[in-house]
Amino acid sequence: MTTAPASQKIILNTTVNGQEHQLLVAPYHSLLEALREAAGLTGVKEGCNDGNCGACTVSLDGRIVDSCLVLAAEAEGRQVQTVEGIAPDGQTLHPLQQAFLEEAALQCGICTPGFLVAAKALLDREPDADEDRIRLWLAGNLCRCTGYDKIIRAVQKAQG
Amino acid sequence: MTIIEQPKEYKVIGTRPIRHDGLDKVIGKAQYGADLKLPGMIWGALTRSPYAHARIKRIDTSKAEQAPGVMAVITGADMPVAEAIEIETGEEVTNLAHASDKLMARDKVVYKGHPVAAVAAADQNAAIEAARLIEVEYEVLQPVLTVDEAMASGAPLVHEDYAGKDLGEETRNTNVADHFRHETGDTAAGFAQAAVVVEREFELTMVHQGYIEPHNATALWKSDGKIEIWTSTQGAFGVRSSVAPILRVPETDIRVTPLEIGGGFGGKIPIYLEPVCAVLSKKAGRPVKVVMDRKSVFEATGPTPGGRIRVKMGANDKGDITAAEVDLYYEAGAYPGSPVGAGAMCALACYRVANARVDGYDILVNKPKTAAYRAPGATQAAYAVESVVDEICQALGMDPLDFRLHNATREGDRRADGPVYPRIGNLEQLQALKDSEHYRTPLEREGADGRLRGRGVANGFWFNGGMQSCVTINVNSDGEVGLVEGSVDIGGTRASIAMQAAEVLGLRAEEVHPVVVDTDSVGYTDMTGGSRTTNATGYAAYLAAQNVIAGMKERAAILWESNADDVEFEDGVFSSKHDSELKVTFKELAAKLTETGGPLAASGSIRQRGSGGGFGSHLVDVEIDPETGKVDVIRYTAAQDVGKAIHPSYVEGQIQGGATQGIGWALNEEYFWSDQGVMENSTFLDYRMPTALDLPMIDAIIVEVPNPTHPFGVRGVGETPIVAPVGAVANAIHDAVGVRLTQAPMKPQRVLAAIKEKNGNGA
Amino acid sequence: MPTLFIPIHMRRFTGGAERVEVEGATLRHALNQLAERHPAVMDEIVQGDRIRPGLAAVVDGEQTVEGLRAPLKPASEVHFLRPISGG
Amino acid sequence: MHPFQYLAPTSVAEAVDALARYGDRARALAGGTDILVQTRTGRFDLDAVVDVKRVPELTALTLGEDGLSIGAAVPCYRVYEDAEVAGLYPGLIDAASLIGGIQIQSRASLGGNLCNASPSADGICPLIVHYGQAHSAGPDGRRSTPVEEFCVAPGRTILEPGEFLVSIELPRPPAGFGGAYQRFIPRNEMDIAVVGVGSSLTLNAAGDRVESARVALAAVGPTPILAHAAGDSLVGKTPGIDAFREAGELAADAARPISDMRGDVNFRKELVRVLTRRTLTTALERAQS
Repeated sequence: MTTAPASQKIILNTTVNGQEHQLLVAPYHSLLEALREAAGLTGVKEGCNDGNCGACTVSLDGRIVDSCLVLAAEAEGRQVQTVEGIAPDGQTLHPLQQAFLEEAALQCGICTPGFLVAAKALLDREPDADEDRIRLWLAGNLCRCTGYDKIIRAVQKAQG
Repeated sequence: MTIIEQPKEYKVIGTRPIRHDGLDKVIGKAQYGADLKLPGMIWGALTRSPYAHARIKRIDTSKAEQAPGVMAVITGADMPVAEAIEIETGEEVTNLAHASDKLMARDKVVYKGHPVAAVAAADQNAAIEAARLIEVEYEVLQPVLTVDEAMASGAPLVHEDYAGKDLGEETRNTNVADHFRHETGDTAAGFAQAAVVVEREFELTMVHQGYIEPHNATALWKSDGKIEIWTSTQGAFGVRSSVAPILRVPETDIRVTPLEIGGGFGGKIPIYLEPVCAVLSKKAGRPVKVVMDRKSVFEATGPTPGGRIRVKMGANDKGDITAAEVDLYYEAGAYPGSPVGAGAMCALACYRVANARVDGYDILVNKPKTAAYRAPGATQAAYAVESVVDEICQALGMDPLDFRLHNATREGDRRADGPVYPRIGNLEQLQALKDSEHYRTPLEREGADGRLRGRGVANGFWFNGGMQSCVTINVNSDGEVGLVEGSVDIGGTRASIAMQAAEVLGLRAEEVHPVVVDTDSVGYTDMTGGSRTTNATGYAAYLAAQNVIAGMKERAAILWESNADDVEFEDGVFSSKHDSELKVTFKELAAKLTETGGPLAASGSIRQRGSGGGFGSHLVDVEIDPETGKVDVIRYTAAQDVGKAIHPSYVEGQIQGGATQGIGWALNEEYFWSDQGVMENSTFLDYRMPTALDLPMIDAIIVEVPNPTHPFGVRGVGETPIVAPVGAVANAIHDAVGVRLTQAPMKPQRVLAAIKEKNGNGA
Repeated sequence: MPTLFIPIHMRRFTGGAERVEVEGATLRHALNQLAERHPAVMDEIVQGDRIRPGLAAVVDGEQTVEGLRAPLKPASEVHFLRPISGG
Repeated sequence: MHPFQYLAPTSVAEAVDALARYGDRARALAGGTDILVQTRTGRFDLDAVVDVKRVPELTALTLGEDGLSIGAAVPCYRVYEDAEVAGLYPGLIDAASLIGGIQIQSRASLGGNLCNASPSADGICPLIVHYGQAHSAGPDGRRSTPVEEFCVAPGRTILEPGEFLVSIELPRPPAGFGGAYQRFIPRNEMDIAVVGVGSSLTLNAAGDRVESARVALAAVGPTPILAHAAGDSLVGKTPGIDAFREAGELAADAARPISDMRGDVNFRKELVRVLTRRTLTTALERAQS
């Protein structure tokens, strides 16, 4: 059990987008701060810092979470996936990313990473989710630009 | 400016290419303001007033200065004193003293969340913790919280020394910053001709733009006196022209780099953090970044006003509107400048009203200074006017779209505020809504479990700006081009501007590479806002592309040892008028620039006129739980004249997004104030913007009545779609349950209370 | 002759006149004509070499981009309104 | 926020030690969806956060002969994704599947919801109407408390310094039992209950009489309220709309709401009537199926 003082940083060993990372973080840092500041993964966005907008959505051991509501230290030994890790490789986009582009499912784009991570988690589990199910699953992600119409259509397009 | 004849068919315009910046945004590589990291960068945090109205007696920064990691602490005393003069930023007038005071209070705080001090420290948390250590002694004053309170005699004054204006006369000791009037015809005579007169009063509360990205800024005050600013803004040049006089440095010494912006809707036109970061940076000798928290975004950036609106309208039995009077009392916030001026001009803009009077009041209250929010001021007015129009339709037994078509303004009509309309598409878009499948499909009146359904329509107008833009196009040797622009891309304008250049150049959209640059790297460009960017910056791109073609013709002439007048350009090919053998494609010629005189770059700049305005009418079906008052939107269609849709997907997106913000405004969004002027719901949890689960698909009907002042007919699109929704929802609620909601938001508690009152069992 | 529409809040400087017809091929000429008749109103409209901040000159339904140099036609209408920018 | 350290004990004893060491300057961390926000907004300053998720007992979800034991840190999704649990405790699932959005449900636990002791908590009323018991451990050992007695004020529970919630136990529902939870929110997701009502009833073998019933109310008092009179009024009656309306009136009498940004007193009382009737209707359907 760690007993270092709060001011002392800790080393966090975690796997992010398939790569092992050792990150220097404060014990009070959120996973969001660790990913953005220590790992440089600024695709993870901060919109509210209290779990109500979903912009910081990442996948933690396969479940989507608001990374602002997870302490970095909790990710010790776990698997984190961010928007930067969604594409299967450096060359190809994930069908969701491609569909978001084709369907104009983003305007300002700040919510897009969170939506992509959340939508991917849904399609991984429920490839045939219907519109109601998609809307429910994405209700934890706020978008202020699109009215969601094109986002929903993009997810449906990615379902094939 | 000459009006350019329209090509019959477009190759690029009207298609739906993938936006140029899209890839970076779906892989998480796009750099937004908060993503910036600089060598030596430290973090700032602000100390804000817990009171809406208080005099600052004393500020003690000593504990903060000694806190771990702290490198600079500033208060209002460290900020330069700005001159009390008015400047134009874009087309808004800013009083510098007010703009400066809003950033950092000196003597008095005038809204909850008003900054009183700032700290820079090694990391963000250290800065936040140090900011908590600043001790401020306040003499708490009674806040002024509503337009009625503000206008009451003996009301506390938000600014003791402010001189207001009442129909041009200077007034003292008042919270009414301005009162003005538009008048045409004789309303008394008009009402005398009316068979039906409806008079209602409406009340609204402030609502916020609700962009997901909080405000942020990073500044570096360099040792040579120059200042670098990186920020999420709708207009980098506007930031420069605001920051310079506030910091009292020459504009030339400031370079503003706009980073990607996570939504604005008008709220990221004003500045909040940049001068504070700069002063912190000067003191700390390092770049300083501040990212606002969500609570501060709500409490201390610019929402759109609440207030009170009175509408009286009469119509004769043929369905002609005979007279209308509108009184608009808008909250300015803690400094003058609500959008009541625009509200007054939009209020009756959809209708031919020969006898009209509109009075506008700009009223100071101890709340955050309002800022533009998508068609600023128009939605409030339209909610009131469209509700009254709905009642007149019912009294006359007329179809609500027929009535609106019958009275619709068209080319040559005079608005209540005076000017005569040029070619507009009001009739066409109303007709499109009437022809929609949605309108032609009768509504099933009952939903599941006893829920009741209703249908409402409303119309809306917004001016759509022109303003100033500059674009430079650089021809690359491979025949593709770089397009340098100053218009921040908030929703796909890189694409819509590049497409206009591509159309002229005979290139594919993908062969034009747009880049948004800093204020030193492109000519002056006004903010992305006012639905102006695809119109004006698109026009600048069009002109730049024309100049590129002219330059390329000269190169072809050099190549052929002839004269540029002998060269023509069509479908991407330059050819000689005299020798049919001489042809060279744009790409081939681009490869020969070196041998025909060197690099080719050309600029286009414009101060574009307005667009004649955009009209959009909305149709909504709602379903109401009569036991709880909850309203669900179950079907929605919006029609709008956009002039010309350059990239139809993003035009639809603007309409869908605007409608959604309007739905949120109609149903649940509000600033909920304590009696001391504290916003009690300053989180996304309690501010209640619509989620994906709160909406149906939104059908957007694009109507194209070309704007004669734009080469491709663009009118602009972004603002109009927020004007109609609140009125449309109110009318649908009335249709469903027979109650007229005169307070927005029409939240369940209000709907239920109205239903109960109607049924005679109100509590 | 072009017609200048006087906003209500400026009419105390024009003796209550709502519309003033003046000669002038540009807005500046027209305003100079207006000033001969109603000198006090100029300060409300013009500041230095330009239209006063916070005011927009609208000629024939279009906000002018040339300011005082805006060309006027014989039948032109000029209104002085609040500038609109938007969000 | 005030800097705190992160402790991750792996046994109940270690957790008790850690929490006791810091007293009210420490909090147990389960899903983090409340306490991290509260530390950021300055509601309290902590010196230590004690992550209890490495204590096996706290993450165990066990369905046995006697009933269901939900470790205090078991996230909502594990509850509603367990088909057997979902079949037996649909009233609990109503709540577990509407707390926050999907992201929150990956983290938030019913135990955390209980310990946060918000008057508007969605998770507490269903536990009450399922006759839940809260098991806690502390420096003085372990104890068990009926859930309806666990919260004492907004944000305050019976837990003493150093004490924390280990698990919640719900007895196995008897035949003829049905439970339901509904809340009213202005949006359709991501919202705080304006009013929440949990109801349960147990029918006799013939299915025509109510043998026992409970109605619990959220967001209409400083703590969740077990509306005894409302539940008791149903006992011995034929279940149906008339009896449910009467229970709704009694529930409204028991409600002591305040007027705030989420709703005023009259609105909330009316919602108690409506939701009591609706949840009892659903509970009856479930009891009969």
